[in-house]
Parts: sequence; structure tokens; C-alpha cells
Amino acid sequence: MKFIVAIIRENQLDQVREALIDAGISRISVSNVSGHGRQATTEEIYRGQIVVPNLTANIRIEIGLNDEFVDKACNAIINATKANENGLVGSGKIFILPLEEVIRLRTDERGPKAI
Amino acid sequence: MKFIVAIIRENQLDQVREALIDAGISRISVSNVSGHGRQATTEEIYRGQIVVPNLTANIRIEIGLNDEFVDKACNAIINATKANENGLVGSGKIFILPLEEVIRLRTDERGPKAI
Amino acid sequence: MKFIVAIIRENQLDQVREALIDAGISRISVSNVSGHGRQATTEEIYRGQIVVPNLTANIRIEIGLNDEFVDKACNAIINATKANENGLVGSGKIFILPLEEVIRLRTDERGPKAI
Amino acid sequence: MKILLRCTLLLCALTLLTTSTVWAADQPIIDSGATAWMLTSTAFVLLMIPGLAMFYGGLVRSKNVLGTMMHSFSAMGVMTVLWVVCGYSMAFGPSILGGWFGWSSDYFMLSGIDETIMEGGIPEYIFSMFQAKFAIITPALIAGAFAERVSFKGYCFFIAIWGILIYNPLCHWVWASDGFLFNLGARGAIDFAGGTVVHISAGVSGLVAALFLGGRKAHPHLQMRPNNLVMTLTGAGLLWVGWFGFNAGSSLSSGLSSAQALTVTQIAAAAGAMAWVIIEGLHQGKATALGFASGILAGLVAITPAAGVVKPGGAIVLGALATGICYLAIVVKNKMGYDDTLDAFGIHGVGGIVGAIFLVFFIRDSWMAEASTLAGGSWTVWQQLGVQVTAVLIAVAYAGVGTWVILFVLNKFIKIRASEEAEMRGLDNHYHGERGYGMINPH
Amino acid sequence: MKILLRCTLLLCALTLLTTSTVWAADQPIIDSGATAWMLTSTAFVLLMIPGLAMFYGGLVRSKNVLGTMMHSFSAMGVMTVLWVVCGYSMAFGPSILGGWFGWSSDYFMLSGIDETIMEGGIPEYIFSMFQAKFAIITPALIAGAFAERVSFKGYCFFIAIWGILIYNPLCHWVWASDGFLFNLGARGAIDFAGGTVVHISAGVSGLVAALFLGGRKAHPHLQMRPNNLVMTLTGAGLLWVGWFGFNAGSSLSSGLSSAQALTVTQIAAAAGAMAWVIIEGLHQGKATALGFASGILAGLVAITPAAGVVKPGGAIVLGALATGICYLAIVVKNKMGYDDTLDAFGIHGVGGIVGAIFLVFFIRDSWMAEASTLAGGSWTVWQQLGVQVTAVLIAVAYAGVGTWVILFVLNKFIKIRASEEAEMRGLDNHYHGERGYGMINPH
Amino acid sequence: MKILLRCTLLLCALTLLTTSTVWAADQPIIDSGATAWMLTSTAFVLLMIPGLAMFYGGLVRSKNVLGTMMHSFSAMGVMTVLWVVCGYSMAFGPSILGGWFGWSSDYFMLSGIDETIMEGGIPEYIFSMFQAKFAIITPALIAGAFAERVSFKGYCFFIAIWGILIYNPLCHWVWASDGFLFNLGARGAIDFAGGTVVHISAGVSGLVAALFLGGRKAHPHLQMRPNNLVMTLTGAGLLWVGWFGFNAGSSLSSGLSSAQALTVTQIAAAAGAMAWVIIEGLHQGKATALGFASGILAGLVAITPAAGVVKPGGAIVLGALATGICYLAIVVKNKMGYDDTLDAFGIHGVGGIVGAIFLVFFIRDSWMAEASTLAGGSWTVWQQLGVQVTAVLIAVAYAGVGTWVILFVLNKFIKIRASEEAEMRGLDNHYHGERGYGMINPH
Ligand SMILES: Nc1ncnc2c1ncn2[C@@H]1O[C@H](COP(=O)(O)OP(=O)(O)O)[C@@H](O)[C@H]1O
Ligand SMILES: Nc1ncnc2c1ncn2[C@@H]1O[C@H](COP(=O)(O)OP(=O)(O)O)[C@@H](O)[C@H]1O
Ligand SMILES: Nc1ncnc2c1ncn2[C@@H]1O[C@H](COP(=O)(O)OP(=O)(O)O)[C@@H](O)[C@H]1O
Repeated sequence: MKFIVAIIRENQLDQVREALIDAGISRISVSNVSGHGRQATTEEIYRGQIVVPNLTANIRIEIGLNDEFVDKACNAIINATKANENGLVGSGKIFILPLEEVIRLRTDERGPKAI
Repeated sequence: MKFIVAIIRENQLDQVREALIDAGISRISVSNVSGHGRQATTEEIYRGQIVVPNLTANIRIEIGLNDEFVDKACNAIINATKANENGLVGSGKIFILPLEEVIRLRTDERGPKAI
Repeated sequence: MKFIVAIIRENQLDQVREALIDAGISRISVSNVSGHGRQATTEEIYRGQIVVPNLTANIRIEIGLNDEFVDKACNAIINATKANENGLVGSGKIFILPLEEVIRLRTDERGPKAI
Repeated sequence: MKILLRCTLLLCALTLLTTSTVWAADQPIIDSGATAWMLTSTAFVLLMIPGLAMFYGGLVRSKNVLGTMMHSFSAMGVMTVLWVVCGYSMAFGPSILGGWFGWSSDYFMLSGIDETIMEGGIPEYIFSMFQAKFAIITPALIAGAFAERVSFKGYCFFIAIWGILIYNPLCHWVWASDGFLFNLGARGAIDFAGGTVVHISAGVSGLVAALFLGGRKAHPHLQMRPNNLVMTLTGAGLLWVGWFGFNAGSSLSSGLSSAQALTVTQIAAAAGAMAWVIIEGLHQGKATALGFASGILAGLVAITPAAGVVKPGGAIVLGALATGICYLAIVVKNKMGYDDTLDAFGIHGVGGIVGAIFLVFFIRDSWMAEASTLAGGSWTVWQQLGVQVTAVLIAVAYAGVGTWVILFVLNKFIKIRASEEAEMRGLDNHYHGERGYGMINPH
Repeated sequence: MKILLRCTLLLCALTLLTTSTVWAADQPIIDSGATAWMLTSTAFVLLMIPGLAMFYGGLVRSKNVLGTMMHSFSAMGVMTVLWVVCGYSMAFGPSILGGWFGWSSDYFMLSGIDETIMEGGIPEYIFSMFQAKFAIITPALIAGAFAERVSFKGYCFFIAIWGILIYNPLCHWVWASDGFLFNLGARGAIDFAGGTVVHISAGVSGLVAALFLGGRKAHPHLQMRPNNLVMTLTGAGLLWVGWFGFNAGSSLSSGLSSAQALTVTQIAAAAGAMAWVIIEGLHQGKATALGFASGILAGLVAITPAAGVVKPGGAIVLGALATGICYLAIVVKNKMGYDDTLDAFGIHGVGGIVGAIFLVFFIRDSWMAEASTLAGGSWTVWQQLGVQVTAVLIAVAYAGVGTWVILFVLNKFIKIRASEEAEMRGLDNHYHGERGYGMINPH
Repeated sequence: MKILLRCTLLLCALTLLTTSTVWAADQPIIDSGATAWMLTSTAFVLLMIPGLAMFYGGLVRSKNVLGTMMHSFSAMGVMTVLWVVCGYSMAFGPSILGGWFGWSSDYFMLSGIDETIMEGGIPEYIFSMFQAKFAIITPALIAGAFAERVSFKGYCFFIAIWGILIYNPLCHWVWASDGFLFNLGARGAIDFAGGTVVHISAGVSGLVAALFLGGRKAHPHLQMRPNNLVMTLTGAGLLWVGWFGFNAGSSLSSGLSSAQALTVTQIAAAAGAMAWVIIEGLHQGKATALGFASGILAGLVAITPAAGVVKPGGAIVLGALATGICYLAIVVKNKMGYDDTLDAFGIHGVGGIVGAIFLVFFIRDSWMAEASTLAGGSWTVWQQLGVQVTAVLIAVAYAGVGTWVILFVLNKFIKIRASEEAEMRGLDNHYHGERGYGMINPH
């Protein structure tokens, strides 16, 4: 099993979620992060001054997956974030970590079937 | 050492925390996540329309543990979340990841004793 | 490759960020967490009553790194948090997890060069 | 604003009497009390704009919160300037073009009223500014219908044109002494503080606009939840406070009719709010805060046209009734599935109609009596009902058709609907280059 | 509201004089100025409700923010309706049942006062609505004592009954011209704007309720911190503004006594706030924003009964004194460990008592002089002190016992205390099916 | 406050006329209407404090939100107390020390004005409290210039001394009947509601303080973004509402001049806001909410000195002009890189100067006519321009130098600048021991 952490643009959450659902992955956890990277972030303007935030608001998606689903998930995310690229550099990352065990609290099931 | 990520119901944080402390685990990090799963989430109502949110607010607990504590921790969480189940499907997951190294910033200690 | 999760004091984010950048690590993800630990947290006062919060606001930094950068990163964080220690116990932890794969969404690059 | 005539006449008579000994009053002298209350009302009505911004702003998704609040605020900018340039003149100048609207070069830039005192002892400036607030709030209400999907530029041009072509004429018909609805029937169509002019017109226009622009991309398959109900609730509180200026100020005096208006306003709002939570409690088992706030609005909207003629008992019924029907309307909307995002029609349109029509059953006897005399002999509730229905239908038709035409034509020049990308990234980021809640992410 | 008599009489005398030439005044004619100010005050006092909602709402945990704000808002609904139905009648009708409360069928649905003008030239409607706001805010204040653990239904029924059985009688005793506290001693117990009626009764009832319902599940071993002090601070600001209506409006006129009341209100609030941050600074080394806000409240509460009789110097002392004692009271509370969650008693109860009692040392000479004449010869501070203490004790006893009885009986029919689960999941989710801050989680 | 003289005289003449028959007025009788409006204005101006707190508070980083709001709130505490003790006396007592400031033992603790009625029929208490609000808001405005880096204690002492040594004298010169700027030229320097006294002095002092204290540690290399623009926008709304009291209240009456002031206030604010979003739209391609809010302020600031003398047309130009120049000033600031954090100078200083100077081109003819007669024959715009420029220069010089001296001396005793650690950890945590947004972290 793998544990995927994907950092995406704030405004691509909906697309990504739909893409994942289409790929049969319905269980995810989403949170807010601020990112710092090379990405040309969408500027903000305050009192006539352009501010390139040094921490951009991004979305962090966490998914526990069985191995056979990993590629599906990654491709789903990659394709979903391709859309509306509107020329901005950088649209985040996917990190794949090893996952040793999962427990479904509701049923105490463990391992792959608990994902 | 293991790195545990537990996703639980927003409103069970207090129970879980107390259970963990009873199990001798006093160091945790908690954050807000929104989850999407099979869980029958507690509905919300807006202007007479029942809304089943497609992203439910959950709590994410992160714990770095020494191996011997892992089961204790999991059981504590499982039992704590059993309570007040009030028939709602799904109360999250526990993910167990391998942890290679820990550093306590205050003392520079490393490894198990730094947990 | 490694995946570093560092929990630091809320108010040391700027120092840490600058230290990391000096160490050549410009890509990070930052989020809010509430922590529970041994740390003597900065008290808060409500209506003449001193409150030692049982969940302190901390900052969580996530960094995907190539192995050769891990020590640099850790040292940067350690040194940055040493400053302004102002006698408070505990200034968090660094957790180092194994990282199997990274994908840069923008270019589909994988592995070390995608970090 | 009919009732006020009676009392202003009285007032000015009185003031003249008390002072005629002093000088031959070439123009009525100031009634410092009435003036004080009108100054205050004007400020209170302005308070409704931030109130509305909070109410609407809290209901959308975080990425659109600033854009939505700006819909209210920008109306404050656009409409004020227009009002000074041509609005006041079109609304309250003598009828031209067969009464379509009014015009008086005197009112251009308000240049002619620099020292005018109206009967009732109020400087005309205040009346003009008080009315300006109504012209501001009406388009701001419309914005609720197409929240989260309109381009800022498109919106600004829309409300400008809408204000000129729809609001000003309607206002003229109903409130100008030579407006034709003002003189309909025995004592005219009853619209004390803007049931038809403000709420019905806004609600209907909103509905038309919502249909014209279509629903949000993700509507209804993605559930969209309020970003800040705390703010929405607070906004409802400010609206309630501001509404006292809105209604009690419409008496254009500081006396009995103001007191009557304020009283029924308070009562109807409370009744509406209670009714909503009770209905919801029975229907859904929860008494929501948003429901309470919506009930406040429904009650306030319904009493707006009626504030001058109904008594407390009537206010309770009217408030509760409006809530009941608005609740129904929204349930129906959800069934039909069109995207009147923040229920501009569901609450302001429906509530306004309910108020304007059902008020006839609660009219103060004294009012009916006078109506009878004016009508020469008799004037029945049913005759007045006819008048009210006519007024409502005219307002609905004019606002509805007019709005559609405006949108249709304007859309040829400016894309009113926000671009796909703007809608996805959020109005705040795309049109305003800002984010509303910086504190949420570490920064 | 005693002082106002003097000046309203003067005013009406005046108005009559200036106008008697005009007609034989069958009823006093409108004083448009006084009316304007009373209309405004009524609106300002209503502003205190959102203000209080923000103040309280910001202090609880996020999961209860809406539920707590709804405690203030729902009072606006429940009490207004009740006031129209029976409250005004019970409070200001002629005494019945040996003066327990008043009643006048005229006041049912306010039907009898549709055109009444009171001496002072104010339509009775406004007086009634102004008073209604007091009946609204009092139970809303109580809610602070048992925040985060009361069922919404239970709360609504509680305030309804409490308003009828506790507030209305108290209000009658203190403010109705035939109330027995109104006629105690030479010039009656001094309670200009509601020290006993509003704050003491609310504070004491809150304390009783807090004890009756018991502390929150996690109190005190879990530290519970405010979810939004920014909102709390803003709420305190709105409360300050609203309080001008509360106090200066209680003069029921627009003249000297209003000015005096407004002045001391401003001063006492400032003195209270300063005192709090100074005390806190010395005691804890930090000057907290919540402390500043609490000091504002303490000062305002203390000056409320006194606003008509003390001068600026006295206001400073009174404000600072109240803050000092409230601060102490809260420290003691924390020691004793009962769960008066938002210090309804610690600030409103204690502050009200301090104000009502210590005001005697700062009474304007002119007032004492008149008192002496009325008392036929002499009237000392100590005699007045006796009167004040009596009034306070009566209020404390009546509110305390009464509240306990109400809770005890009501609890037999409805569980007032929130269920374990409701408390754990939060009032917002459980009773209202909503969340206050949607923006915090990605959505 | 010059204009008001004319109208108060008229008013009192009138009142005397109508009532002289009644008694030999030993002191002017109350004008309940004017009193009502002044009571209301006083409350409205107080509303500006929470408004300003929200406006400023939303613009800083989360860790400083409470500290920044406390800058506004604590001014409410400190300045009120000082005003009662010595401020009113220094500002409006008869000149002493060659007119540097005034003094009258009568005004100590306001003891001498307990029953005074001013011409115009307003209790002096209200005038004193109305003026107190100006003394509160001015230092609160300064705080914007050195936000996020000042120690709370240092700030409190600074505003106390600044109020005494800078504000009171300036206020005396401009508004006291024996102030030398009040009597400059034909009809004095025009400063209707505080362009020089409030905005210019605040802006300039802010600039000096910002330079004296130096920039924030992270300025400019770290981008610092607003924590809550939603709150900032709401605050701007409250400021707009409060400004009606600020300007229309400065007529010290309830009549024509109040109406004129209110009208131009509304118009200038709208024009300013529109202008800002248009300029920004052309310059940056985005119409920001913060820009809109800033435009509102620029317009309001510019009209403040002019509200009594310009007409609607002029108000539009003045508002737009002020916005244009303020926008420029801020662009320049960003180039120069000094850290006037929230643009206290960029908006209040610059806007105030623009208003005070350019108003001469839009003065009402009637005013110029009277000026001519007073000047004995002729009085040209250019002469008035001279007067205005003089007044502005004096204000700039006095406030600038004075502030520098105060800071220099005070800094010897108290560290005004926040410690490195305080700045890093945030004012909220370090000075107030609190956090503003508890809801953001699980708790
Ligand atoms: N090595 C990394 N560790 C943690 N977060 C990262 C890392 N690289 C990228 N991110 C996250 O992804 C976001 C986009 O990063 P960016 O630098 O634009 O990606 P790219 O590598 O394509 O340039 C950043 O804002 C950051 O939040
Ligand atoms: N595979 C997963 N990856 C990430 N988060 C998950 C996963 N499964 C569950 N979660 C989190 O746990 C919460 C509960 O999930 P749910 O589907 O109800 O659990 P169950 O598997 O018991 O049905 C979800 O809202 C989501 O936040
Ligand atoms: N084992 C752990 N698992 C998760 N988070 C931890 C752990 N240990 C520490 N933390 C985080 O680091 C913060 C500081 O912890 P603290 O106990 O002060 O460190 P120390 O171990 O130096 O005493 C805590 O608030 C918590 O958020």
C-alpha cells in the first residue's frame, strides 16, 4: 500500500476530486497548506502594489491507496491539473510514501481491504 | 519507529486525546482536514435544503511513535472513537507509516528517545 | 529520497524559512497544526486567568528532499530554532520518512530531479 | 410615502402657525426634529450596505467572498454618482415623456436644491440622499441572484443601466407626486417604503438575471456551503437596525407615523424570524441560524410596503405569512433547480409581493376612512386590493422585461457572465487580485 | 427613568406654552426632536443585540459559535412577540394583583396606543418599542452564564417564561409610575436605565442558572479558549455605541438629561476599560484585549443605573470601581470553580450592584435638594443608600428565587441542559445543523 | 465649524423669537431637534472607532490583529479620560499663554457645564463629548503608520502626550472662537470637520513616527499580506456611516448646513471609491476591494474640511482628485520604501491636504459673498487659498516637529518601538497574551 501526498493549486481542487472519483478513488483527505516553490504564483495587489506572495495558498490531498491504484491516482491528478494550466509555472507535486498498515476505525478491518 | 496519521471525526478529538494520554502518549499534532469518503456525514441544512457536504470536516492526528507504542495508540484511538458512534457510518482511518528518524529540536537528541 | 515533517513554533516560521533558503532548499509546504507536548507553551490570559493551552498552535513544514540534502535541511532547522529560544522548553520535532517517488505535475518528471 | 403627506401637511401647518407671527414664511422653516431623524435614517439605511455585504458575503464560497461583498459596496459608488447626475431628477422631477420618468434640470448635480426646504421642514438635500440609499440598495439586492458567477465589470455596467432605466422610472411612478401609481385608486397604491420599487423589482430582476446568466458551473451537483455564517448572522443584525431608517425614515417626518412604522417593522421582523425557525424545526428538525436570518429578512421585506398602514396585530400576521410563503418558494426553487443563488427572488421578490398584496387586509381604519372620503363615499378593501395587485403586476412586468432587455443588449458588448476560469479560480482572485481570509493559511 | 419626569414635564409645559395659542391641546403635541432621538435610541439599543452576539459568540469554542449568537438573536424574536402580546401590558399597565405586575387590555397587541402621544411629546409606540429592547437584551445577557451547554428549545422556553414572570414584574416595580420601588423613599429607588431591572436581574438569574445546570462537561480540566477575540472586541465596540441609546435614550427626551446621561456613559466606559488593563497589567503583566472589552462592559453596566444623577467626576470613579470589583469577582469565581461561562454574573450582576449602590455617593446636588423638599425637609445620602440597597436586595432575591423555580419546573417538561452528545458535537451541529466558519476547511 | 455660527445664530434667533413671549430666556432654551442630531452624531462618530479597528486590524498579519485593533480601542479609553480632565479645557477654554492653548478651570472634569446650553440650543455636554470623539479618533489614525512594531505601553503614553501637546492646541487654534486660525483672513481658515486638526495632523504625525521608529524588521523584503480583507471592507462601511456624524454633526445643528454636509460627504466618498477602482483597473488591471475601501477613505478625508462650503459638483471633483493624488502618493511611498504601514500619511495626510487646499475652488457663492462683506468689499478665491495654505502649513509644521520632539523625549523613558522578540512573536502574543483567531487551529 502507498500513501500519496499531492500538493495542488488551490483552485484545481474540484477538477482533481472529480478526476479521482472517475478513477474510482472516492476516499481522500484535503487540507490547506501554504507553499513556497518556483511556481509563478498568481499575484495579488494591495494599494497599487503588486505582491508576489512568498507563501502561496495550495491544497494538500492525502490518499491511502492499494498499489494497483497508485498509477491510476497519479494519472488522474496529472491530467486534471494539466487543464487550465493558463501558463503558470508549477502546479505542485505528488509524493508517494510507503504505507505499512491501515485500520478502518468503523470496522477494525486492517490492510488493503480497509483502504 | 512509526508515524501514525489518524483521521477522525471532528467532534471526537477530545475523547481521542484523553484516551491517548491515558495510554501514555502525550505528544501529538492535530490539524483540520476535510474528508471525502463513504461515511454518512452529519448533514447540514441551508434554507430548508438538506446538504450532504461532499467534503466533511475531520480532524487529522499525527503521532510519531516507538514500535512498542503503536498498538497501544491504535487501540486507544479505536476504542475512543467507538463511543458515541450514534449509528453514523465511517469514523475515519488510521494510517501507519514507517519512520526512519526523529530529531528533538530542543536537545538534538535523535532516534527512539527523541520521540 | 526523504520526506521531512518538521513541527516548529508558530513564531519561528520566518527564521526557519530563511535558513532553509540559505541552505538551498526553496521548496516547502507549510500548514497550521495544534500540538500537544511537553513544551512549556506561551501562556494566554483570559479575564485574569492564566490559561496554559492544552493544544498549542504550531507550524508544520513538509519537505521532500534528496538524500544528500537531508542533513543540510535538518541542521538549518535546528539552528534556526535555536535562536530566540527564550527559555521555553520544547520547540518541536523533525520527522524523517522514506519517500519512494515524486512527480512534478508541471512536467511529469519523476524521481530525484523532480524534487 | 403617501401617509407622510398627511402628516407633513399637518406639521407644516403647525410650524407655520407657530411661526407665521415671526415672518411671512416664503418657504417652510426647518423642523430640526424631523431633520434630525431624516439625517439619522439616511445613515441607518447606508448601514444596510455593509450589512447586506456581510449577509451575502458570508453565504458564498470563500473564494468569492470579497467579490460578493464588492457587489454591495460598488453599488454604493456607482449609484450615488448616478443619482446625483440624473437619478434624482428622473425619479422626482416633473413627469416627461408621458410620465415614463421625470426630469428637471434643477436637479442635475442637485444644483437647484442647495437651500430648498420641503414641507415638513426637511431640507430637500436629505430627502434626495435618503432616496439615493434606496437606489443603492436595490441593485445590491439583485446581486444575490447571480452571486459567484458575474464579472465585476459586467455587474457595474448592469446596475448602472438598470438603475437608470428600471429603478428611476419605477420610483417615479410610485413615489413622485405625479407618478401614475401614486395616484391610482382612492389614495394610490400603498407602498410605504419600497415593497414594489425596491424589493419586488429587485427580486424579479434577480430572477430574470439568474435565468439569463444560467447557474454556476458546479450547480447543483456540487454542494456549496456558506463560508461564514457568523458574518451572515451579524449582517442580518445590521440589516434589522438599518431597516428602522428604511421604514421609519420613509415617513419623512419625526412623529406618529414614524413611530408606527418603526413599531410594525420591529414586530414583523420578529414574527418572521420566529415563524422560520418554527417551520424549519417542524420540517427539518433543526432551527438554523441562516433560517432565523432569512425569516428576519422575509418579515422586514413584507412589512416594508405596509409599514405605514398596518397595526401591530397585522404586522405579526404579515411577517409570519411572508416567511411561510418565502420558505415554500425556496423549497420549490430547490425542486425546480434554477440557481437563484442567495434567493434574491425567493425572499425579496416573494416577500415583497406578499407584503404589498396582503397588507390590504390589515389597513388601519382611519386610512380606509380617508380613502373613502377621497373616493367620494366608499372605498372597499377589495378595491384597494385591485390597486395593489395592479401595482405589483406593473412592477413585475416592467422590471422583468426591462431587465431581460438590458441583459440581452449589454451582453452584446460586455461578457456579463464570469469566464469559466474566473468562476473556477474565484472572483476574488480573478477580478480583484485578493483573497478574503489571509489568516487561514500561514503567512 | 425618574429624572426624565422632571424634564418631560418641563418640556411639555414649554411645548404647551408655545402652542397653546394654536389649539386647546387635547393631547400633548409631538416633540419632533425628542421623537427623533427616541427613534434613534431604539435603533441603537437594537444594535446591542448583534453587538452582544458578537461579544459572546467570539468567546466560546468554534463548535458553539452560532448557537451562542442565536441566544442573542432568538431573544430578539421571542421577546418582541411576547412584549406585544403581554409584556408591555404587564410592565406598564396599572398595577393588579397588589402590584405584582400591571395589566391593561388596551395594551394587548398595543391596540390601545395607536395614536397616543405621551407627555414629552413622544408617541407611546416608541416608548413601548424602546422598552421592548430592554426586555430583549436582558435574557440575552443571561445566556452568557450557561453558554455552550443549553438546548436551544430549552433556552427559548426559559427566556419566554423568565421574561413573563421575572422581567415584567421587576420592570413594573421599578419603572411603572405605580411600581412600589418607583415610589420608595423620597424620590424612589434610582435606576435610570436598568441597573436593577436589566443587569442585576440578568446577572443573578445567570448565576442561578449556571449552578442549576452545572458546568460544561470539560470544565475546568480542559482549557477552553475564545474562537474569535477579534469579533468579541468588535462586538464590545457596537455595545458601547448601542449603550448611548440605552442610557441617553432612557431620559425619554432630547435635552439636558439625555446629554448628561450620554456624557457619563462615555466617561464611565472609558474609565472602566482603562482600569481593567491597568489592574491586569499589574496583576498579570499583560493588558489583554478581552480585559479591555470587559472593562468597557463593567463601566457601562455600573453607570447604567446612575447615568441620570452622577457627574463626570463620579462617572470616572464609578467606572473604575466597578471594574476593580468585577475583576475581583472573576478571580474569586475562578477559585471557586463554578462555571459562569462568560461571566454574566461576574460582570453584569456585580457591576450592576456596584453601580446601583455606590451611585449614592456621587448624586448631583440638585437631585438631593429636590429629594429633600419632596421628603419634606431633609434627605441624606444614607437614607438614599438604604433605598438603593433595598431595591437591589429585592431584585436579587426575586430574580434568584424566581429563576430557580422556573428552571426547576420547566426542567420537568423540557431538558434544558444540552444532551451529552450535543455538548460534545457542538450546539451548531446538533441544534442548528450548521457550522459557523465554513472557510476554515477546504470546501 | 465656522459655517455653523451663521446657522446657529439664526436658529437661536428663531427659537428666541418663538419663545421670547414665554420667558426672558436667561440662557438659550433647548432645541430638542438639534440636540437629538448631536446625540446621534456623537454615537456615530464613536462607531468609527470599531470601524477603524476593523479597517486597520484586517490589514496587518494575523499575529498582530488584536494589537492593532487595541490601538484604536485604547485611544477610546486614554483620550476620553484625558479629555474630561484637561482636553476640553485646553481646546475650548479661553486662550492662555498667548493663545497656545486655552484653559478654564470650569472645564476641569467638565464641572462647570453641567447645565449649560449653548446657542443653538444644544447642551454643552454634547458638544464636549462630540469633540471628545475627534480627540479619540485622531491618535487612533496615527497608529496606522507604525502598525505591527510599537509597544503597547509606549503607544499609550505617546497618544496621551500627543493628545495634550499637539491635538489640543491645534484644535484650539482652528475651532475655538478665539483661536488664531479661526480668525485668519475674512472668515477664517475653512476646516469644517477636521481636515487640518484631525487628518493632516494625524497623517503628518504618523509619517514622522514611522520614520522615527523605522520599518518593520521584515520590511520590505518579506511580503506582508492582510489577514482579513473581509473585515477591512466591513470596517470601511462602518467608517462611512460614522462619517455622517463626523461631518454632518460638525454643523452643531440639525438643519440646512447639516444636510449640505451629509450630502457632499456621501457624494465625495462615492466619487473617491469609484475613482480608485478605475485608476487601479487601468494601472493594474484589477479593481481591488482594498482599493475601493481606500478610495472611500480618501474621498471622506478630502471632503471633511470642505463639507460646509462645497456643493455636490465640487464634492465629486474633490473626492476623485483626492483619490488620484493619494494613489500617487502611495505609489511614490512604495518606491521610496519607508514603512508607513497602513498609509496613515498616504491617505489621511495627503487626502486632508488636498481637501483643505482645493476646496477653495468649489466654495458656495453665498459663502464668498459673506466673506467679501466681512472683508469689507472683496474677498477672492486666491486670498482664501492663501489662508488655507497658511493653515495647512502651520498644522503640518506644528504636528511634524511636535511629534518628533515627543517621540525623541519619550523614547528616553520608554522603548516605544516593540522589542525584536515582540515583533517576531507578534504583538498579540507578546503584549496582550492572546490570539485573535482561535478558530483557525483545532482547539
Ligand atoms: N520538495 C517539496 N517539498 C514540499 N513541498 C513542495 C516541494 N516541491 C513543491 N512543493 C509544493 O508544491 C508547490 C508547487 O511547487 P513548485 O515549485 O511550483 O513546483 P515545481 O517543482 O513544479 O516548480 C509549492 O508551493 C509547494 O507547496
Ligand atoms: N484511503 C483514504 N485516504 C485518505 N483519507 C481517507 C481514506 N479513507 C478514509 N479517509 C478519511 O477518513 C474519513 C472517513 O472515511 P470513510 O470513508 O467514512 O471511512 P470508511 O472507510 O470507514 O467508510 C474520510 O472523510 C477521509 O477524510
Ligand atoms: N511524537 C510526536 N508526534 C507528533 N507530534 C509531536 C511529537 N512530539 C512533539 N510533537 C509536536 O511538537 C511540538 C513540541 O513538542 P514538545 O513535547 O515540546 O517537544 P519535546 O519533545 O522537545 O518536549 C508539540 O506541540 C507537537 O505538536
